[in-house]
Amino acid sequence: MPDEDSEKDAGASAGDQKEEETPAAAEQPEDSKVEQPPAAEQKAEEEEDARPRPPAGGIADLLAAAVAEALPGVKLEAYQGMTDVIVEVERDDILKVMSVAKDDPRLALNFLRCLSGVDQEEDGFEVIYHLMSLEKKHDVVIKTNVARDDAHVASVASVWKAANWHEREARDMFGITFDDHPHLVPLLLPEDMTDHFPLRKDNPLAEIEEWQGDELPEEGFGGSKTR
Amino acid sequence: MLALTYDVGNIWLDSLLGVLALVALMTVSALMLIWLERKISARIQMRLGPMRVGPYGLLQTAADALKLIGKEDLRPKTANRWVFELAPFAVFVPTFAALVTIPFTRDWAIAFLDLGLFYVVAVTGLAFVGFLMAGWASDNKYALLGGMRAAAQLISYEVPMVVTLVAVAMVAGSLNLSEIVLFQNRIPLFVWQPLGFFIFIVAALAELERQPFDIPTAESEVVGGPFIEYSGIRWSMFFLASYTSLLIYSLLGSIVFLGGWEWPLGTEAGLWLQILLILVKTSLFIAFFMWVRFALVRLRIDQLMSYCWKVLIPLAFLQVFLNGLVLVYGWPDGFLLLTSGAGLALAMYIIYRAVDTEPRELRMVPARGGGSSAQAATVDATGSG
Amino acid sequence: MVQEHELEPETVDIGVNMGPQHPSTHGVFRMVLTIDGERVVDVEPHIGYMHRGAEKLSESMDYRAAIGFQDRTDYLAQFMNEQAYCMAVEELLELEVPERSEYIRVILCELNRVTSHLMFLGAFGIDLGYFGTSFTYGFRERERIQDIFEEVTGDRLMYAYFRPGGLAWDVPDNFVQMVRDVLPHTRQGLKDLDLLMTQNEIVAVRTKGIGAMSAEESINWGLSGPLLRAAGVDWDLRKDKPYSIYDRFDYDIPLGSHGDLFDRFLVRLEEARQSLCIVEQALDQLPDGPIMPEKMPRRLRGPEAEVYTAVEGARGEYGVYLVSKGGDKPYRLKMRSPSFCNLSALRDMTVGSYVADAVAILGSIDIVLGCVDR
Amino acid sequence: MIGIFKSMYITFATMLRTPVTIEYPAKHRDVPQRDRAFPILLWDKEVDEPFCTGCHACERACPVECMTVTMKDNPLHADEKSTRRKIVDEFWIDYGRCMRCNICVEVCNFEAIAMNNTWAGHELSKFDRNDLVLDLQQLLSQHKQDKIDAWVAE
Repeated sequence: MPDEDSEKDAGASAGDQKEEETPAAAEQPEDSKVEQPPAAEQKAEEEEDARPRPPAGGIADLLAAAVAEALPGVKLEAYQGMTDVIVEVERDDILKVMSVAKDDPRLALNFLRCLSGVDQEEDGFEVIYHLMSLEKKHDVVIKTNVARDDAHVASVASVWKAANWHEREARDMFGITFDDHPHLVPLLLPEDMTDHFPLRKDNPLAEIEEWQGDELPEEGFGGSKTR
Repeated sequence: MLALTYDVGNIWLDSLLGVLALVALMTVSALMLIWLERKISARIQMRLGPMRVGPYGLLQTAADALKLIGKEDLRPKTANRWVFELAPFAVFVPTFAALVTIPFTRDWAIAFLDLGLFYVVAVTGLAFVGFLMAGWASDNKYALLGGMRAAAQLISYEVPMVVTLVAVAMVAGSLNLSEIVLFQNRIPLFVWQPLGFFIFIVAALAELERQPFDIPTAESEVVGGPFIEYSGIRWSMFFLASYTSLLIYSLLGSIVFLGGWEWPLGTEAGLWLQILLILVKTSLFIAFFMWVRFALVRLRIDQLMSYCWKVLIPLAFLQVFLNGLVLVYGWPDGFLLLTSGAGLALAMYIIYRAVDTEPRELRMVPARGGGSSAQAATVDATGSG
Repeated sequence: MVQEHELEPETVDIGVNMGPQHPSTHGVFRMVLTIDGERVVDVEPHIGYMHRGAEKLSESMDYRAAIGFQDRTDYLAQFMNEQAYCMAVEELLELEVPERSEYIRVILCELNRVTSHLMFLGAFGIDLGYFGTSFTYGFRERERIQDIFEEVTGDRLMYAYFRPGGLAWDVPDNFVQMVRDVLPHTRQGLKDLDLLMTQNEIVAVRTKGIGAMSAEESINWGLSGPLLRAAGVDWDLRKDKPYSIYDRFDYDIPLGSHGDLFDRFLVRLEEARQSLCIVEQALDQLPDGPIMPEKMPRRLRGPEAEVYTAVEGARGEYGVYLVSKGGDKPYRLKMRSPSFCNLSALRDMTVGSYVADAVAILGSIDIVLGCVDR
Repeated sequence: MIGIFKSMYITFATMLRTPVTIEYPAKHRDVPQRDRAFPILLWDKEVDEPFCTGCHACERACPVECMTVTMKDNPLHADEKSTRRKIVDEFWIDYGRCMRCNICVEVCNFEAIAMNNTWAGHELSKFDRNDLVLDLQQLLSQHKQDKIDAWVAE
């Protein structure tokens, strides 16, 4: 997401951004008040179309406030995505932020919908947590970026047990190591397949022809020709 | 007392002929029973069942039997060879042996034993050894589990079965199956002993390892249990034994509780009527057993055991006790009917109480749409839903 | 005198490999049970036998072509998967779905929920020990509904009918009547299953209090769908985060109280009934009109963005996380499959119960291995 | 016990209903017109040539890459019998790989491809999976011989 938005930023002039900010602020006057961390306001203005969307910053501000209270010094970067509010968190803070997100009564993000890895090629990997609160009925996307050569991130399986298998899957597919995971062994891949990560972008799809098709062995498939 | 209709003269020859007749009967009846079971299950499930081989698929099981005989006789490499290969016989022989003393009509049985009832119970009770052998020797964990379950279940349910049959024998005053039948020429015993009848049916279901007691062979848990590693002819021997014991228990039930070939036609009924009677009664039992198989789910092993030891055995002893009271004090049979009926009601009540039958109410959270066009339609839609 | 501990028999826990070829693992799923007699001491689920890399494959083909893979994840609730995926693409491309398409989608999705639940009810009976009876009762009605699906989409299982923006083609003229004709049959089938199982004492002893999971645990484990609702959590995406046109219908969401197998059974039975209600309402309101938006681009090109859309599938929240970097292919497609998340809680539900219960608990999760492994 | 009796009752009641199954290979239920078996090519009877021009649209759109198409100049066009300048030369579809998603039909600009909607398209068991790779003549044969009433959406 940051890349996508930054590209648009480059295209848009600073004046455009200012203009866009005003209607958002007009819609929610209280948002601008609560916006304490400087990181949060940076990208909150980036709604570029008129489609109805969740109020920019609503949940992000709550999260920022809660994090600012519980964990001073932790930086968050929040902006409005296409369907969700996206909050970027430093890799080392992820476990702390997650604990706050779950335990803080204002947030009560008690449901981990989805945990996925994304290979951003030269920008390393992203680990994306889709959180939701069943009580408050709000949701937020938390992202963290891990470097390609140091693909480590703290496991959140102690916060949500649901993360257990999701993390194992992300480990299978991207080779991201989740530290302190209770049982980080391959889940979907064979038990010994710990050096090959299929969903990485540098792992291209095999041409189907190569493994099936014209080069089928004449014998061995029990075909009528062999009988 | 040896009474055979075909009196060749030589006792050995007679017996041989009788046994051969039995083998033929057993095989044919097993084939027919399998066909019947498939048909009944098909109808219960609104299917057609076997339709291809022969009219209405009558020869389907014969074709299956041929296929099974032709199949390779597989034995796992790590199985204990002798035990593995003998186990089908250990199941098959006792079952077959029990058939010897069952009187099909007044004059027709291989051997009219004075201890007929005792003999049948004793011999069929041996079958569990075969299951245990099969389960242990297959060197398969499912088979082991199944064998253990079979042993536990068969031994446990042998007890209420025997005790109810003892209650019957007390009243009839004999262990000879023919005399038990003669005793019932006016009123069959299930009228006087509904509780005993109920226990007999339940115990027979358990002994037959049919639903709801098919725990040893449970398809969805231990995948056939002791038979899992068997194939071809050995497997079909287990199958044959299982259907033969279905026949035996049905015959036993109709003889002991339904008055065999006597009731309601009395002692003077002709041979064909006798055959018809016993056939009808046995068929009733068989149909019931098959029906139950497709109507009920399986119990769990611990529930099965506690049901046996905590419910069935005390009630079986209650039946014996009631019979004893009637015999000792000479009370009228009506008393027996009443008390035994009360015992049956008690059994039902225990089942009712033991199970959490309280209906669960679901909490319904309404999700009401606000669409204006929806209003008209929703009223009757939710009403009919 | 013999010491007491000498009388204790020496017991060994044995490990039993249940699956991948086992009749009650609902596909190619393996669980290694460590059992002490009949008690389950430990469970280690092994999945991945059916991993076909749908996510990776989808990255290499355009948005329309990947629909086929959505059918093959949860192959018992295919329309919901297509719905989630198409919604994701629609969000990304900002396509407006025409009314008629939305209604048809809802009708098909809800019928699909019924078929899926019928399948569950039947298969659950088999896990408990029915010799096929409950299965055929469920299948009997499921087939009728699938006949409709076949009439509409052309296929009985892999529909590939929804398209980003609408539907592949319009439903046949007699669609409404066809569905209306089937509804009484489905009700009858549900009633049969109800009669067959709900009050049966043996079903009661086998299911009540078994595999129970509390509401907090369920949420923590990320369970969704009927499992979550059986635990008493009032959460249904159709109601709480309305997507498509679900805010136009009146229906009830059944909630259990104990979270055990019996509640899961009841909740699904009732959910199927409620789905039929939604279908009836949707049929009444079904408008005429186009099925695809006016300005439908021939080639779908997404902006550089990411979307997460979720639908209330038959097994729970089926989410699609779609990252686009521009171009006509997804950059990353992650499917949040309900079976996967629900199955992860298997160990917590199973440990301490009997072997027979382990089978029933697995059945109650109602997994689809295509959905677990993707 | 009531529940058990209810189970017994409902099984007995269903026993009296008529079966719902049919003897499949002996009897076939009708397949709907939009039934999708495997893709086949259509034959333009007016010009007596395939509709397909070999434009590769379906080949490129196919998610599972089960199609191989080549194109050639249309000899009939030179004779001015046909409006098609190019025509399909060779066409293979690997039915073993096809996932019947209907996308080839949708992307086709010439309505030259359709899904087989007869039972013949479903009952395709072969001993050799190479037999499932159909060439142009096999793909055209069904429509050429009027064995099929093809349904092309839109």
